[in-house]
Amino acid sequence: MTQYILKRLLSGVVTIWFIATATFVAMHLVPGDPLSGDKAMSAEVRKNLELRYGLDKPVIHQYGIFLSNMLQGDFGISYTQKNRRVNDIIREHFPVSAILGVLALIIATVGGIVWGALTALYRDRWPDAVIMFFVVVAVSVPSFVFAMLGQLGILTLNKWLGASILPVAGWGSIGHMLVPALVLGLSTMAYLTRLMRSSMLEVTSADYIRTARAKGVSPFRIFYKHQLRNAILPVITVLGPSIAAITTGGFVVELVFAIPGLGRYFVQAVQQLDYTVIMGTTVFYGAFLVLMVLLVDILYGFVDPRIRVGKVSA
Amino acid sequence: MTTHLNTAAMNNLSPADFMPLEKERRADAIVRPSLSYWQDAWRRLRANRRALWSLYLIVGLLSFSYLLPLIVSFDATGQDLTQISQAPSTGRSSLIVDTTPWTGRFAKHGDDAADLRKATGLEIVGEPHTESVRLAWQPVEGAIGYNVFRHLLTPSGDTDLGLPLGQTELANQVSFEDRLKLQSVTYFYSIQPFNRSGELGDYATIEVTPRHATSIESAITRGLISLEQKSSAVGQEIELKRHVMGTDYLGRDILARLVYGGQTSLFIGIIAPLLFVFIGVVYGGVAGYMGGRVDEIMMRFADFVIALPFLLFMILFRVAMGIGPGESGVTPMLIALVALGWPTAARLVRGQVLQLREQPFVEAAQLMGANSHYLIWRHMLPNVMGVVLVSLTFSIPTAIFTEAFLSFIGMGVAPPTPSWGAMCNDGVKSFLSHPHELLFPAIFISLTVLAFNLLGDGLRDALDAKMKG
Amino acid sequence: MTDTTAIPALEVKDLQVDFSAQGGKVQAVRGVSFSVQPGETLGIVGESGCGKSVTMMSLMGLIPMPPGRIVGGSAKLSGREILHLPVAELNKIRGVDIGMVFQDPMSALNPTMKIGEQIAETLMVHKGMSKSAALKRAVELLDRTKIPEAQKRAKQYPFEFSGGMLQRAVIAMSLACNPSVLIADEPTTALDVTIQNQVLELMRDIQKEEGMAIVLITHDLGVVARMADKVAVMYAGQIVESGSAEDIFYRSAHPYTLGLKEAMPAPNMHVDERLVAIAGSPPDLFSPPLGCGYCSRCETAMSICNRQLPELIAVGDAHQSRCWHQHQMMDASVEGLFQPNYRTDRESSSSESAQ
Amino acid sequence: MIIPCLLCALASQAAVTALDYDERRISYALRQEPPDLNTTSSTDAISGMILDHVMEGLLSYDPQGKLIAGVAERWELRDDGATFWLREDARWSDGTPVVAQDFVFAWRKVLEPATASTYGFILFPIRNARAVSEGELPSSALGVKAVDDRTLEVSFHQPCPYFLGLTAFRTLFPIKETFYHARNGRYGADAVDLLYNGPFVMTEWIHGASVAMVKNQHYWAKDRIWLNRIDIPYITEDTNARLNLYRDNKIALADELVAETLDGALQERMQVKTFLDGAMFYLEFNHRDDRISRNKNFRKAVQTIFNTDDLVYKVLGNPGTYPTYTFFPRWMQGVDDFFVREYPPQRPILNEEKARQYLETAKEELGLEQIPPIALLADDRPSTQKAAEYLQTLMQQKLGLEVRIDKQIFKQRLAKTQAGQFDVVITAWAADYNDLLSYGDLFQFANLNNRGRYNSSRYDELVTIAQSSLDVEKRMQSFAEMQQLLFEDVVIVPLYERGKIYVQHPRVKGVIRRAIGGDPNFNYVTIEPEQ
Amino acid sequence: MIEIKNLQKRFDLGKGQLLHAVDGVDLSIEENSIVGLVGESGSGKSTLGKVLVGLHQKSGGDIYYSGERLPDRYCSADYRRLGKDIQMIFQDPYASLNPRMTIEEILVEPLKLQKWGNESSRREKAAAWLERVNLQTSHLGRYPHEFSGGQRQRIGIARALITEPKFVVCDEPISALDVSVQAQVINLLGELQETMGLTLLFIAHDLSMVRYISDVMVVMYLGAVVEKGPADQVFFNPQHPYTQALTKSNPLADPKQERHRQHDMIEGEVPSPVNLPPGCRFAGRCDRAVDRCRKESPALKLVAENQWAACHLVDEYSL
Repeated sequence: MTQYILKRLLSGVVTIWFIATATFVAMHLVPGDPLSGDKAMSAEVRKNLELRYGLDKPVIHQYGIFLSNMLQGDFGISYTQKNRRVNDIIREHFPVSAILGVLALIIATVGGIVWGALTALYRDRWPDAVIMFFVVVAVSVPSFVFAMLGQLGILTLNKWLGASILPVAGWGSIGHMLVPALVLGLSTMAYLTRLMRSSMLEVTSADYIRTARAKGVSPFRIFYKHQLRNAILPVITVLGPSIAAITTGGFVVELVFAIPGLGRYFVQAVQQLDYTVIMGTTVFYGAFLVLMVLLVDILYGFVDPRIRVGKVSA
Repeated sequence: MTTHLNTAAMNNLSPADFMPLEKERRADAIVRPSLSYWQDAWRRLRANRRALWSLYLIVGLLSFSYLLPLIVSFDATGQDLTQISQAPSTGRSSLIVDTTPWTGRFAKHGDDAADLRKATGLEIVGEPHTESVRLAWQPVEGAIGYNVFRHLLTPSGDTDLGLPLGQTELANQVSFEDRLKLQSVTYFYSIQPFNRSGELGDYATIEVTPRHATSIESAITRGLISLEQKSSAVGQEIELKRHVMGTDYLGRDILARLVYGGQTSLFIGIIAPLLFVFIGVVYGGVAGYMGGRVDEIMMRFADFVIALPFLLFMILFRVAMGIGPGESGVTPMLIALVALGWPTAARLVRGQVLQLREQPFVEAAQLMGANSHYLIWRHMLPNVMGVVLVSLTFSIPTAIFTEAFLSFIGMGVAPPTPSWGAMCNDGVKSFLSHPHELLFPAIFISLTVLAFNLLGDGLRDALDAKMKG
Repeated sequence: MTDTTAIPALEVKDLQVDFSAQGGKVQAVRGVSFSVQPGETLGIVGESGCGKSVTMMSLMGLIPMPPGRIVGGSAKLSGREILHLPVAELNKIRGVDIGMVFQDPMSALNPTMKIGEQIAETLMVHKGMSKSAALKRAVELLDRTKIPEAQKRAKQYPFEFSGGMLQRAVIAMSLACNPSVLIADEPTTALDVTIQNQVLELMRDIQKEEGMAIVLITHDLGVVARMADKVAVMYAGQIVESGSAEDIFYRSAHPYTLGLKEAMPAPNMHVDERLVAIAGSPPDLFSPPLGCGYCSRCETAMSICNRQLPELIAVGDAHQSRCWHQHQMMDASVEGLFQPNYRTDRESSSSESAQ
Repeated sequence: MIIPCLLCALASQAAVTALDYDERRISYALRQEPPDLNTTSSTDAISGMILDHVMEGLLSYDPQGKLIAGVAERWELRDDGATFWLREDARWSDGTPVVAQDFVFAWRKVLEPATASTYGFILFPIRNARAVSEGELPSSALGVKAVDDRTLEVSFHQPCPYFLGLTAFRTLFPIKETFYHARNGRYGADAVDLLYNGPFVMTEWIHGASVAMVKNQHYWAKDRIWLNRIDIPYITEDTNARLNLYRDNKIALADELVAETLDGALQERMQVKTFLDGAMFYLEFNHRDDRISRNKNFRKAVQTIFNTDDLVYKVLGNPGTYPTYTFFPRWMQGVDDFFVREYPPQRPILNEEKARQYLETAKEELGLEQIPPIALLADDRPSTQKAAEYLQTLMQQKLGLEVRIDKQIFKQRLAKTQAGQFDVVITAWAADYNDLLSYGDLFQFANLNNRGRYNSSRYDELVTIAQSSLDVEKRMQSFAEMQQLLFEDVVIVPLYERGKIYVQHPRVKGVIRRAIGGDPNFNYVTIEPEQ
Repeated sequence: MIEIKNLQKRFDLGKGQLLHAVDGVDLSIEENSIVGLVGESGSGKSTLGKVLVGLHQKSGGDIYYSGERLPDRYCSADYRRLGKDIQMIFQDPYASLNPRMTIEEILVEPLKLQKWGNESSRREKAAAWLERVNLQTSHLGRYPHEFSGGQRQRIGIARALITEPKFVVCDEPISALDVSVQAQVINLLGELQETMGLTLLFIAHDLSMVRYISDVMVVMYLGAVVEKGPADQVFFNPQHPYTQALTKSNPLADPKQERHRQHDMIEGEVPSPVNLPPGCRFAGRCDRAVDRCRKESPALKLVAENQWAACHLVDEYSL
């Protein structure tokens, strides 16, 4: 197991290097210039700025510096947020995205599992139809529409109740997170619901369920003791990519709900051509995702004993 | 447990019944009609009501975007500044008016009185119409100017006069011409005098409902009247073009834009997955078939690409490839989608090929001396196609969403090329006042995504189903 | 060996099971009757798709309904009707009065649950035992099915077991509540011969101790020969012949039974002597034939066979066969035709010589 | 699960409302995180908004936008320089006095090459400023000197009639040297990394999320300040979100709304306001030799069809945005009155036929059969996009020109403009200081911001006059001539004068909206008691 | 005809684990004979078959076909050349036919690949072979899923034999079939073997069937041959303790005999063929094992006429 984790970590490092390089190359293909602003600057000012950001050196040299700084965990200073290090930006804003993402993921996973299990349980009856209808809506409406409708929904609710039950935007309390997380997790929840449904249906016809029934185990116990756990397994395998989808898909929600997450910074950075922030964020997200996928795989190992024990049966 | 032979039928036996039966080898005969895999899949798909409707819907959407403009001509870029952000309607009549700017009214004003009195004598000059509403009023002692407001409701106080349209430019001016996005609804105009020290006087309000009008120039430009009619046309009523789904912020026909936007969105949504699935099939097929080291290296590379944060890189690529003047930006988006999209399909195909490679029928062909080319084309690909088709169907919604998302954050196709995503982006801003500008494109996106998802489900069921027999 | 006066441990009468399929229904079980006494082993033989598993599953309420449907018949467990019982009632029988052993032990066990827990579950559900007590009992059961290091094994997962061990565990599980009937559905098909030998021996030992009735479903005549006291041969959803093991093996009355036996090489045969193959394949039960299901494959079919289904006809003491050849009128009408009862002894004589 | 969450949400929401009369507090939402609060390098409006609340220069503005005394209690402006006498009670937020050396240090810092401040040019009227910024002279050679703690002496290298206005600008705000060095390169990075001398101090700055400012107890004119606290608990670029926050009574002023949201606002009887933010939008032609747009007749053709009224009233539809025919904003002072009233700009006479004639002439002059596609460069801001799409269709319909919109993100648009990769570009300019020169010198050939590279010796002469003359009338005359030249040469086609739309809580009074300096400004805000 | 010398096949499982699927097998197969290969799952019998036809690359040893040493690794030209003579019938009748091809395509394919005849003659031959395996030519246009297991297996046989090979490996061709159908397939194989003069390697786990069909019986255990000899001799008079256990466990369809038979069983199950300990492979399950068995690996020795066994406890047969 340790060996496996080490191997995965190593390949993760290579992956991150690849991401870093790809970002760097993409960044330098981008026409335009992070230094330019509304007001033109004199050649001297420009030279001084280039000196500060190391833009005066040849590209390959810049790449070397970038890599070696990255190894030391330093992504440099932002071009637009002139007083802030990229590390600070990530440190301050990633947790926000992460909390939102985790909450969205919890909503998506719990929701997906519960709804999926319900649809399978009530297969071809009305709860199945109702839930699947919402699933279909959730997968076919763009997230920005949901974000906006979500906010309008809160506003209308507040107006109707004459009190601020939920904040329409901002960050700070659990109340700020609920609706954004729901919006963010919605499509993943829909996806997981569908997955869970088919997984449940598959498990329902499995031999060991028949065995359990033959043992005289009650349907309810079969459901939670045998079906659920085995049906959840395939759901766990897609959690890694789901985390990716959720954490990097938060721009819109962060924008609409005025949440100080990293996603907003990234879009802003791209629009401002803030090289260091773009590279730092991409590499950081890449590393985060690699780690998450690894963690999910390990988690999967814990849930699925066949992998945990790690024996190859011949 | 002995069963007695007591039924009537049994007692009616004749010796002939016990003569040996003519032998025919019916046992091996197959009576059911023969169906190939694809025929069977098609049969199953047709049996799936939802999938079938989705298929019709997709065909419908495709014809909406690609066939419809061949039959009916649409103008997706034509601006009608008299009908901006018009809700869906069935045509309307419009008055042709002359829009020569108004010189206004001036009055000598008494200078610097201690108190500002209430504005009086507010009146409408000429006929109010959507090209201009002309206001005039009595001068107020001490005022050096007047603020002009326009409201949709009866003003309830100083702070509720509505939209500040502006101030009179000259101190002695006692008139105002409003031309700001006028619509044929009831307005409440208020004027409020102010003096040199910035103090405000009481306001006066007047209620007006301008009628719809088209300026003579615009009527000529858009061919509603001919040039010769120019002199006589003013005051005429004309029938304006219908906009079944309303117009957008530049007065462009939303239906036309949906048609052409569909071309963009569906093109990206279908071509990109086609391309990257094709690349994925080739890549995954080669990797899976070669196996060993080559497979390992190729799949490791695919893993790298898959590990790239997708949306982040989409944005990066999109910006990195830039767009030249006038390029619609479809190509960069296509390239970015393909560059990032192929590994999923490649992985899928590789897995299938690896599995197929171990299948006895492939081994059998191998034993006969089939070369790689033959094995791949004759045995692997036909068996992979089902999975590929399903994966393709599910990739299309993703691609359409990605286009919409990029357009939403302003990195989509370049104007005036419409795309559903870009239209959503434009529509979101005015959702509350003109919901149709968001609703229609959003519905089209949703329908497309929905249809492809349901079709994908249906296809998967149809293709996955264990073959009968 | 059988005490006819006693109440049978399991008695099934005229069981009929349908499966609805696209455009109609498949009559999977078409009136099956049998009974088994305590301490007795009934072997049900037949090829795949003949309805032998469906018969047993429908008794336990284990077929999916829909599409499955029990159309008619009755099944009595120690005299009590068990067909059409509500699930809650059925659950008081399943695992308590009837134990089941399935074909593929690997898929029959929950892959994510420890072996011990799976066995203990039965006890906890039915006997209301605490988890620790149930686990302790589970270890004893494993021990009894001769699983070495039962204590340790109980804490392992199915994939850590070999096939033979798994089947022992499944048997241990089915025995947890001392059922009066054990239904074993192809219990050794997935196992190697040496392991099959072990498992069969284990079942026999336990039956000796517990005195339960065993219904053994198999397609392997060898296994039946070894284990069964009574045998029922199924074909196309019906029992075509039933009787004691000796009746079936030495006095086969149905062409199909005979065909099965002759399809297997006798110990003195060599490849240049051809086996007697049964041509063709079983009928599609989507539209079951009017007459005898075996008619189209039968070497000795008569014109009536194609038209009219024969009833089970007693051909000996507790020996019945569903074949027109047993009909009284037959002897009189056609000479020289198939006479099943008289072509029976090749097996026994040849096998004796083989020893 | 839902009920505790709701309770939790309720509890946390109790504190934050749009305004609070008793606590003298208002809330506001920023569009973006303030990027740079270090006055030596800060260039953007968001940072400017914060800085104008927490800092004060030698002079400052009153609610009417007039210059009034700030840290300096009196001053003297001469041809060769200026002297400022600092008030005794000007204090830093740590209680120490603000002294002349603090200005000297700050101004030198701005010009040091290492700072690489893009706004260093604003100090160029000061003697040796340019040489210092280019590293040719040490910063000590800058023509500014602290005669004593309370006297600041500035010398010019040429007369600077608008210098007083500059002293109210954030680049010229003071910095306390000891504090600056103590922050060890983090000056301005966080709330604790700044020393304040303005009406407010920043007490909290959670990046990307919120800013809070409270009244500065050491501010010399703190009695003038009614508000105790300004909360900025939201930062979002999304207009709808800001409007929704206003609707939900969470902020007292929702800024930069778009026209599309106004109908709703009116239906809810919100107080809608507008103000001119000084941004002049215009179509700039590329005057470089390899471009079609170098041809004056081509430019005239465009000028003769463009109707600013249509763009402003129909396409943009933003109340408060004005059609314009000049590059100078309508609110800038001339001699006695507004400049544009004193020198009304010439308006082009719209005439399609004439425009086509111009185009024909242009074709002849250029020796072209057909005008190749025109590259219209524009950034991706919504209003720019609308204008670009409108112009595209307009030029196509009226002149038969094929126009290709080159849509780029802002920075790439800038880079392409700078590199001359365009025929026509939609761009905007806003003033740095309250003088027409801030607009007028843009088309001076030497000006780096003259990205279209318009080259006219007459224009350059006029700029020189405006730069160095102290005679107001003469200056205005030269600006008027510039205005005429811009029209005649069709250097640009003015598009519109941007007005910003916002909704403001009816009980909030005294919010200053202005084009020069930080905006909005709440220094003089009062709240009316609830009725 | 086929000569196998010290054949090795190892699978690298990674982490230093080697699976010895076939470990030093010597075997010669006479022309026109049927060699039966029996053993429990995991004994390496299928692997041996696949190595023989070249579907697995061998890890060591040599295989000679009519005196020609077969290549270690096959390229498609090798397959084409050798496929004419050496063919294989697969175990799973469901997976061995491409579900997307019609029966005709399946049967024509080998001829096409072998470049035999022209289009129409190939089709004729395919039709002829379909009849030869007792199916109707009207079935040529049908797809595999429309056939039953036995029918498919016969199609599989037709495909393997249509090029008229000389040596055919039958990899458990009947184990997935019902008893009634097994006989059809076995009869067909026997018939074709006689008429075509085929040499068969018949791999199965059903002892009775192997004895019935084959001339020579080879018993494998954990990758090695433990006993070989004339089929009847090995079956009725096994020498190796493992073969004895196998025959004893083999159930007979005869109740009397079964009831009276001694069912003394061998304990335990086939151990994992990964990283085998030294000594006799069967020592762990053999109730007669002595110390020597656990240390020394026994070689095959002659134990009766033409009968070889690898056991220390059996005396060598001397003439």
